Amino acid sequence: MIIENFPFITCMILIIFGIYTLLFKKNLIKLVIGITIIESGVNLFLVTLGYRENSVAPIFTFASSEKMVLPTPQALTLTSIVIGFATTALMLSFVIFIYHHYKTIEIDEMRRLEKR
Amino acid sequence: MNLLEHSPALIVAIPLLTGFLTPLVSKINKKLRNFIILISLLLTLILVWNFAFSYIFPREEPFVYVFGANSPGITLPSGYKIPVRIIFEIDSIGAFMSLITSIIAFLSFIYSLEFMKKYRGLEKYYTLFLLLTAGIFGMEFTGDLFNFFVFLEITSIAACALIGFHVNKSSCVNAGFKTMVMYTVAALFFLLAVGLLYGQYDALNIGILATKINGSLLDKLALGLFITALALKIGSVPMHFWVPEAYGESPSPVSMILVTNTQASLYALFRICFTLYGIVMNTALIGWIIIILGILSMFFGATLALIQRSIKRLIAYIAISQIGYMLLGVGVGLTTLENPQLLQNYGITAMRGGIFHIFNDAICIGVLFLISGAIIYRTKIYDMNNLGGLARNMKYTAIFFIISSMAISGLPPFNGFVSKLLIYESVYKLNPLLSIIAILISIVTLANFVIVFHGVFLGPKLKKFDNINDAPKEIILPIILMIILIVISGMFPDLFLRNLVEPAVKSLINKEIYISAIGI
Amino acid sequence: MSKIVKTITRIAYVFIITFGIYVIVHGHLTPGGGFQGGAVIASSFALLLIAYGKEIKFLLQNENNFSLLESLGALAFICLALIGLGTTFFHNFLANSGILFGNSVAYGVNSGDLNTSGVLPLMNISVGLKVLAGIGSILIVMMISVFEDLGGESKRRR
Amino acid sequence: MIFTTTIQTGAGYWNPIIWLFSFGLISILIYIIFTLIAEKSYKKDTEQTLPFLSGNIEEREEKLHVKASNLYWGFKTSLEDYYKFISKLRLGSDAIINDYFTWFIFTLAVIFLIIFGGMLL
Repeated sequence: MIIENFPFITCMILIIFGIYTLLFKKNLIKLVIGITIIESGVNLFLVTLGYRENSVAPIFTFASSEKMVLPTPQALTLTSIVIGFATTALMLSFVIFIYHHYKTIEIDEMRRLEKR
Repeated sequence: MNLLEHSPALIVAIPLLTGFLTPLVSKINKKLRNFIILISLLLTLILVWNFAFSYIFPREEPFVYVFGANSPGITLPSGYKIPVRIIFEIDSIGAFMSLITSIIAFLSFIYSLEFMKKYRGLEKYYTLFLLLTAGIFGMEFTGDLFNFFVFLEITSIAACALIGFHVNKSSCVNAGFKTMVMYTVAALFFLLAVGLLYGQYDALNIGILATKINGSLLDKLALGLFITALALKIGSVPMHFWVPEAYGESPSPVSMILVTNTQASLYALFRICFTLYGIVMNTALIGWIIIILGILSMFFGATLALIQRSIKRLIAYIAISQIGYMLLGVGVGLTTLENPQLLQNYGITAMRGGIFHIFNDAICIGVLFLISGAIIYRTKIYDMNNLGGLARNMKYTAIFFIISSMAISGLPPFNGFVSKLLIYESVYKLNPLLSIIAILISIVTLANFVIVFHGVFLGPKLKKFDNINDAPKEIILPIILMIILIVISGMFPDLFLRNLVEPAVKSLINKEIYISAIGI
Repeated sequence: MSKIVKTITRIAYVFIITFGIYVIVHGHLTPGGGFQGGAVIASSFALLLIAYGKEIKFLLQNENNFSLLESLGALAFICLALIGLGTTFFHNFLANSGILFGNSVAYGVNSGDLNTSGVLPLMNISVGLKVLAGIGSILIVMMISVFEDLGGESKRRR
Repeated sequence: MIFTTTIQTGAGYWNPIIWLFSFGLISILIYIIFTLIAEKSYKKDTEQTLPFLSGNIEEREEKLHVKASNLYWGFKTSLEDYYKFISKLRLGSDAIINDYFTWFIFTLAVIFLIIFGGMLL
């Protein structure tokens, strides 16, 4: 029972770690890392949904069992990874530009510079 | 099958195709590029109108378009049917939203032609712009939760890249980053909710999920995630932070189309509350959540707008408070969904007001952003304290500003008054307090526009604005077209209410038709 | 970067690109596909850029061409989908047609036939092109701005 | 007819054409009344139209304009506590990304409370 739910617990922990990062870290790169952690949690969750016992991936080459899983969750996860890649790249580019302007990526520093 | 029946796919595909064609054509000729984009957006506009009026509004049932095959599902040898195809399912409200999007995207492009002329990297700007347009259409057409997430992310990426388009301005980049973080977080929680539903029912299609859903604990968890994520995307208080940043720092035509992007998320919120959870959940409870979000947005949006100094940020806060009216109207409709008598009594009226206000908000807030853009185009000043006396130089702009601000603050005889009147008089029957707050906030909204009008347009002539006059034709033209729309929809509201709004309201209320349209 | 890194990069990047092309082309038979293969190829660009820095003129000066390649990939994808409009958008008009990638899939256990499944391999290739060019151009832009930052700072220190 | 413009709003009705018509009529009436009772001694372009600033020197015209953020000064000042409260809640424009996210999680929690609590009722 617990073993079966282990992946779900793992992705809960991952999501909570990500939320913690977003709540308390004030470094822009760390914020991006936090979002990536949440994203991996969600992706893990999606791909776990597609797991069925004693069945194989739906590839025809040398298929050993007649039971094949529906590949939808894998497709979902893949799409969400692709999208996650694009968002992460965009956010990191923004961070690079922010560093260009402020010469810092600490939120507190940035606010101090803005007020001045 | 004739080609017009492929309209749903074409409406999304044409902007995408042109978007990726743009960098190639731009190498050859800039004028040719603009011409191609103009033609494609015009074509999209015509297709949307034709599609909506010949396929959607005359029919009762929604239009199902299947990608790649003729039927939405496949039947396994064992006889088990699974809906695996990507489908578009468009009913009246989706068509109504896409009409708004097509108009706004077209006018926003005409405006961009002159407004963005002097900047470099325009081919990227137009690519992102068309990508955003295609994404918004996708959000409004899709009948599948995961595809909605994909389109949501496409619009997020395109929108945030557009917000941070002026990379040499620190505030723009900052706004883009903040918006992107919040959008991504919202989209991820949305995806988590989709996963929760998929894990239980093995379906992603809204119609099929709605037949299978049974209101378990996980369903409620997913509902909470859906509402919060989409409430962030529509910029409802207390998650409105990205709105003033995004609307305030982006180029003006982008702010205008971002309003439509926000409304596409609003449509999704209504779709999920009405169609997906309308049968199993206590809709009165969801309705009250939405009403509370609406009241908060109205109140905080309008009062925070009072202390803004940047003209675009002020309009952004007003946009937040206008979202509140739509939430209020449709939320009241949602509370009465289980009780047919109350629904007839005041629920439908409230929803008519709320849905009509979507149209009014897109047009009025859009034109206000365009006008502020015209001012910025001429003066290059965002701060209202440094402006003044512009009515002497920019006469037409001042007149347009009066009309649009009167329309959005709900003064007769413009369209904002009609939708707000419908909301006030029906919400009153649910709870008089809500109605009173709505009226008060309307007054505060008007006060905000008095600030802008007095600060920017009235006052003595300033020396620094001596050689300034009205913005060029390309900038004034879209403003005039939208003002004409405002006046027409104010003069003949019945035309719009009967032909556009009422089918939309009906399609939200009669959820069974949407659910049974897939037929698996 | 040190000589070891440079040498190994010089040897490895050919294999990485080859593997990426394999993953793209076999997308309809094995795990992987356009995005994964494109990302693999782009990772070789990242390796080159990190190891050699400004010496990789081939990449650093071709950012525009990469964007063009990206749009070409996307255009090919959408055009393939549009050709299917005879029945519906995205219709697989090449499958089982006997033309290009047109063999029908054998039933049961078999070793996989590259020449099957219609437009899917073509779409994989166009997506792969788009992804490798897209990631490549992102990497190049990021690297250029990072080099600028480093250069700017060293100037200020002097 | 397509252009029937009367809308039933539940408790009443709305017709912009009638409104415009009556608005014009009332404006004309008011104009007539005001011209009848208008001040007869007013003359244009004389000294009596100049502002009286109780002997102070008149400021340069550019400085006479009330700036946008000074409008409704009293109103805003009396609401100062409210705005301070808003900024203490981190709802205003001085919030940072962490605050945004805190509010997101807070709203999520409240909506869960309402949904699960409402089911118990």
